[in-house]
Amino acid sequence: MNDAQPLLVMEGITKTFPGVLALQDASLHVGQGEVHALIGQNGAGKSTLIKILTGAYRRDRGTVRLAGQEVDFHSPQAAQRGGISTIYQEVNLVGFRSVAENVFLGREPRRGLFIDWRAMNAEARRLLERFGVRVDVTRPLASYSVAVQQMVAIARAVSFQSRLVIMDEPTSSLDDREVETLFGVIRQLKGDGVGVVFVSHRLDELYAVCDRVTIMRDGRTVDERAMGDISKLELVAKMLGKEIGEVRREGETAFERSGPPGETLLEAWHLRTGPALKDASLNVRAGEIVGLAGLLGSGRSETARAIFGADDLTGGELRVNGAPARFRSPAGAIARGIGFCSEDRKTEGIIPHMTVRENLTLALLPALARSGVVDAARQAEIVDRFIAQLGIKTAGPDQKIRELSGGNQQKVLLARWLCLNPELLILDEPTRGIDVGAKAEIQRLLSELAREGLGVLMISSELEELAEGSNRVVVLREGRTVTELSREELTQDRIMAAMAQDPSPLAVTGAPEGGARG
Amino acid sequence: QGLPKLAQKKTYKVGFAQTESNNPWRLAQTKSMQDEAKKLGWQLVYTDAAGSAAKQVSDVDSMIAQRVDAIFLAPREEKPLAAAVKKARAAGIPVILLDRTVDPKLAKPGVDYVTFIGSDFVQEGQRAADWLAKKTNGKATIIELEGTTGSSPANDRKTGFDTYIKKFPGMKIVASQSGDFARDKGRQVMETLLQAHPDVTAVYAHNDEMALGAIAALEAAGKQPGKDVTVVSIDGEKDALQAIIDGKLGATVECNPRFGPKAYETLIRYARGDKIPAKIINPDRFFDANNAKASLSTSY
Amino acid sequence: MSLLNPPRELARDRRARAVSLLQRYGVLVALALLILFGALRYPGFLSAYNVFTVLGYNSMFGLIALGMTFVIMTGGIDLSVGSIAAFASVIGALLSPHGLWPALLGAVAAATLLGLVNGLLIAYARILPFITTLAMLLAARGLALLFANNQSVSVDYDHGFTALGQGNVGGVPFTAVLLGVAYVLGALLLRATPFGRHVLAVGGNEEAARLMGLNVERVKVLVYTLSGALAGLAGVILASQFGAGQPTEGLGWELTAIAAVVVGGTLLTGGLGSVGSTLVGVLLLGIIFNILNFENGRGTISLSAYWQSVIRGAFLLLVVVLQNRLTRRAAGGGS
Amino acid sequence: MADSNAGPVAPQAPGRARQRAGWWRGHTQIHAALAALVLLFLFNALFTPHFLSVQTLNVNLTQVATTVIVAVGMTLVIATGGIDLSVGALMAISGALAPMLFGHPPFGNAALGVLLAFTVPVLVAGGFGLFNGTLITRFGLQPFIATLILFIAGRGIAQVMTNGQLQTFANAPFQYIGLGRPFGIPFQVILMLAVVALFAWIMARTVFGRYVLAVGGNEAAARLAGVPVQRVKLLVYTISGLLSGVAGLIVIAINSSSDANQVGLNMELDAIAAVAVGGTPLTGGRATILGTLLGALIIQLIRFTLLAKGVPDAAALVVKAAIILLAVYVQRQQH
Ligand SMILES: Nc1ncnc2c1ncn2[C@@H]1O[C@H](COP(=O)(O)OP(=O)(O)OP(=O)(O)O)[C@@H](O)[C@H]1O
Ligand SMILES: Nc1ncnc2c1ncn2[C@@H]1O[C@H](COP(=O)(O)OP(=O)(O)OP(=O)(O)O)[C@@H](O)[C@H]1O
Ligand SMILES: O[C@@H]1[C@@H](O)[C@H](O)OC[C@H]1O
Ligand SMILES: [Mg+2]
Ligand SMILES: [Mg+2]
Repeated sequence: MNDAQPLLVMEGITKTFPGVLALQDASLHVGQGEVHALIGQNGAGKSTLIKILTGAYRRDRGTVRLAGQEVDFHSPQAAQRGGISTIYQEVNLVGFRSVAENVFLGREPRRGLFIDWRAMNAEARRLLERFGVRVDVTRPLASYSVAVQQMVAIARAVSFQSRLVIMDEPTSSLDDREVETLFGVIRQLKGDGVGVVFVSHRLDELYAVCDRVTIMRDGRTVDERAMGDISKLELVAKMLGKEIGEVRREGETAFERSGPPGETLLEAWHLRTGPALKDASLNVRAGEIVGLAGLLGSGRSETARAIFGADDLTGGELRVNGAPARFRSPAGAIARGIGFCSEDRKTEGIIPHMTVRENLTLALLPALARSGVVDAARQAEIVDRFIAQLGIKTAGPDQKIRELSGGNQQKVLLARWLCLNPELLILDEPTRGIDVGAKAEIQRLLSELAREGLGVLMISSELEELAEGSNRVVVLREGRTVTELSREELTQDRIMAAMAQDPSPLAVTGAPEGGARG
Repeated sequence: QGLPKLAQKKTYKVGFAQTESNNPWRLAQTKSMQDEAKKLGWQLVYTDAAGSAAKQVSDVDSMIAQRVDAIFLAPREEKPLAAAVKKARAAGIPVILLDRTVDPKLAKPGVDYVTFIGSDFVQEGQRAADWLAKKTNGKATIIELEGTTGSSPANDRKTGFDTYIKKFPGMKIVASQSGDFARDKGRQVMETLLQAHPDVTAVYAHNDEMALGAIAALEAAGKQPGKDVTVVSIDGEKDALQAIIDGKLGATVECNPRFGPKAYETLIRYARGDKIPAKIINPDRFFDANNAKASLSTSY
Repeated sequence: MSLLNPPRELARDRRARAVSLLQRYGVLVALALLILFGALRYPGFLSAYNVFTVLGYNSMFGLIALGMTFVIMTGGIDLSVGSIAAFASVIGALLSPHGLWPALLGAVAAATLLGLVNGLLIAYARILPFITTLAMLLAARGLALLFANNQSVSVDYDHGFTALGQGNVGGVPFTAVLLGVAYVLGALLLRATPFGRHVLAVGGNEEAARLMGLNVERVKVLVYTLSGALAGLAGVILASQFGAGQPTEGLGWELTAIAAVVVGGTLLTGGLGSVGSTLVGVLLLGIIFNILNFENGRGTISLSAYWQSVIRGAFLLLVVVLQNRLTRRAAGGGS
Repeated sequence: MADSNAGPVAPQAPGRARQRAGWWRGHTQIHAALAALVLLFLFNALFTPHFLSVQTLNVNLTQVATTVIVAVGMTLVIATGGIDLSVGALMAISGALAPMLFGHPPFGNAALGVLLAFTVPVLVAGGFGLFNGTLITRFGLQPFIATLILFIAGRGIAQVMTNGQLQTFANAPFQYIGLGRPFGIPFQVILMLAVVALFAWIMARTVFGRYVLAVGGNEAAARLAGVPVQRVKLLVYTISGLLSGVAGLIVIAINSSSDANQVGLNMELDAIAAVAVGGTPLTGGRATILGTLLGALIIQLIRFTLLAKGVPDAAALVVKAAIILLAVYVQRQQH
């Protein structure tokens, strides 16, 4: 690297939250034009370190130098003005506002006192083209998929012409091709001498774009290396704090194929809920893991939601254990032994102000209660067991779930369903944003449960996970099941092929200029 | 230019702009206006300002827009309603004020409006004070329960009473708080003031409702209204007279809400061209133990 | 390379556009129908006199509702507007001997100050808007009574103060003109200036707005200050129109304003809304009073104040339920 | 299955211990409220003559009882992220109904009349609460507006029923609810404490209590976790209605008269203020019944102090506002 003058130097950063020592003397060095990987288990402190850099949190101790000068940003604005732009872990945009507004919020192009809508929309359109995103920039952002939203966030961050761009798990909701586009952009940035901090739990991605890596564990920086000088195996070992020997061979997922499946738990025929889901059919048998594949927006989530009774069916039929079923609400599905873990942890998963205990047992409550009164002892016992079993990193069952790291929140939500002993578990992106260690645990857990007879329907954007973990994979395209791949045909390429076949691109007709809804 | 003329007809379309309908007094006033109109076979445009002077002005506006022959106005406030009076006159519609008047600096009887019919709130306060002074031989520790803060009956009844008792060194007001002309509020305020001033010997309430509330409070505190504490108030509603009969309320100054007959009669005389006095003060009675029983049937 | 945009986008699009039109103009249609009803049923209803006096009276609510619209679009609420208006009317009356402008500016400034206090407490002391402005509702009322020493304060008629509330240009009362101007500016502010967009962004997703580098606190302080200022203006009109500063006036105005804003289709949760339809909402709710008065004038029935409030409640129910049907279909699906 | 792959089963004691620890951590806000209350109490003990007397205690407790009972329902509503502006109006309705029942008992059976007077009005109020809930769940109205409708129309309904007339009465068995003094303790105070205890327990121990918080904390997530969101909402508004009904009975019992114009006037504000001062954030997802009790007591003591000290109405308003803000500010730290 051309470290004539390191771009960013963070030293001795310490941060405590009530009851949690999030960062302890952590450090981070990034050179100009360097793409720097930041990795660590869930809860290692990555996001916290980033939020301290961008002024979203105040640090307790430590120094931050940007291009030589000591800086101390009091707010995200300050950091932005200081030349740091950030893509936060949770997509953080304003859904009601138009795509263009979301790109330019806070620095709208003006003519005199007034916003220059024409310029703003044109500029936004141009910017997004760079990412192969062709959308009506005057439409509310919320009407686009998580993927589009993520790309908008990235475009916004990049468009600041900053010296340092921070990406906290930008790829967790992108598919491979989108990831490739992103990498293209990152390389451009690199070329322009911009520094990039890149957080991801997908190791291959790190090797693909990063020059150096900083490894964190339990709030400490445990190592910093050139990406080339460290093997995946060593990397994982370091972030888990284990001996290399203990770490399983790289590249392999933790699934262990289960035995012959049992009788059919679920049959779905020609499900339709609206434009997003037109005709999906699939079935899941006891003891098997069925993968659900498709591009973003292909309707996987809608399929899951339809089965679970979260969206109303406008067509098609469901059979549970052979008997026809129609769920007007999730409660109905739960009563029939079905569980569902949404892809959107923040808005559809956690109850932020409730404790880990209450979040974990929320769905179990009726079973935990005697005539409406909760059996606290049993509750505590179950909670303790699952915290131990899934290795949830928390100060205790009474910690508010919003204070947990992204990955640990995800584990609590998994536990919410596992503690029900469901017959069928529907998981939408279950390992999204989960570190390799935890991911392996979860995958192992799933196959174990499957072997004990649990049926699993698993949505995942990670083809490897699907290929390795599923007994069968059902493929969706534009709201329709297009094919089903059996055990034998299961390879990443074939899934990809089935998913992507002639993806008909369509540009959305441009809307009236300045068409922002007031 | 003087008052708008009013043609002589056998029936009129008149407006009655009421201030509020949240106490027995107002209800009695409205009822009297409506009943009398029915009796005469007149058409009455009734509006209720729900306690807002501003709305009352716009109510009058809507009467003007409907071209009523005349407007009876029970103004909520002296000053804001002068505006309404002027608008009506400009539109050539005669106005008669009921119960409360408007600021004489802004609108004059005989010029801007025909006349004011009602009671003299200041005088009511004085009459209450006078009775209390006599009853207690000029020695009393008094709690005053004020009407709705800022309303003219509250202000005037306070002035009338307070200035009058200044003549008596032995009479002092130890606490004066608003009970909003309401029984419940009056009770609560009284309960509290009783704790701070257990030595109170007299209560002056700006209307009967609060007086009745105060009586409840006194009894709850183990005092005997009428014996340990003398209560005097204003309005003369039925419940109050009953309380006098029961020996709990000392006296109440009548503030007669039955405006109907006098109001319409005045309008007829005005149309006929008779000379109308600037002020028509109701001959308000005074109720105490001597006449309460006899007057019960005729009170509202 | 295509990033989704599945066909559904287009489908959603057309429906959304259609519905959002219906939604924008649904209230307008309702208003038109109500006016038509009145015009056909009551002589004098459309008379210049009635139209202008109704506008004049409702200009106060209009101004307050305008400020409330901005507050609500940030996801907040301002319960103090009624008291602040009363307070401003008192200050205006007290200053009226110095002429219209000194009184106007003085009173509005005083009200703006109270609005500023609201804003600072909400943005920096982080006390919830509901509580902050609930406290200000009490405090401003108290101040009004203190300054007025418990009585309404007569205004000075000789130095032009009453021109604002009682004057007119070619029959059209100043107050009505003022209202129109205020709403045009308001609409511009919301649609065409960064501030307006930031207001909506803060209401749409406060955390995101902050992380995206908006000065959320500043935006909040500004909207409550604006709301205070407009309430102040309404107060001055109150004093100037009715010739008195009235410390006890303005009870429940905040609810009227909030109802108008919601009837106009602005989300109480913030982030979405329009200024124009608030004005429609104000007139819709205002004209109901007028109609009830006229109904009583027909002599067939005489609705007591009690029946009137029942009817107003039922009417509000009707409008918001319809409004809500539309709004919800418009927002339909969009996550 | 989950049992078969059971990890180390934690002994139960620590579980409970942690729960208690959690309770304390979870309820820091009531410590603040408690402190504020103690301060007010000491102040009065020192500077208000005759303050330390059973009499004074009784007066304050009896006066605060209705506010507390209503505020408990309000706390549940607010915990689901809602608000109920209709409580005062519902008190008026229940208050208007009762005398009609014991006034003209069916079959001239007085006992039956009283029995009905205790039940029917409360159920009717609960029914209106259910109506609020339905507007919110079925029609998707925002709680503020949904309950604003009955805030406007509800009192009108009560006034229409009574034609606005005061109903005065003397009926010992019925008035026991307001005047009874078992063991010298005012009955409504016992009722108040019972209600507080019951709902504090419900919130702390029952599934319903957790559901209420879950709905207020993240409705979408709660629904996906199988929480019957709609039913929970319907229930809290119904409860709020029922408790308002009870409060209405108490008020008229104390006054031996029912005045539809006055019963429950401004109760919504008192109740909401009590909830907020008690440390329940109006944003939903969190709640403390005990805090609400303390909050109501604080406000009551403020009112008492100001009156006893003869602070004029106007100034009192300002002081009250300041103290409410202060109390809320002290607690907002722990969010
Ligand atoms: N606001 C907060 N309050 C209390 N504790 C917090 C808060 N935010 C983070 N923490 C704690 O700090 C630690 C680091 O969290 P952080 O989000 O930085 O982890 P991370 O490395 O980003 O994990 P992930 O890969 O899952 O995103 C975790 O133990 C988390 O529980
Ligand atoms: N056009 C759209 N309008 C509204 N929401 C959309 C749209 N497209 C996608 N979404 C949302 O974005 C997410 C991705 O779309 P969808 O779920 O239909 O496809 P998917 O295959 O499930 O993708 P994902 O991997 O995100 O689950 C979902 O939450 C979906 O509700
Ligand atoms: O007591 C009466 C009061 O309630 C009414 O508002 O004005 C006249 C008074 O006599
Ligand atoms: Mg993170
Ligand atoms: Mg999905």
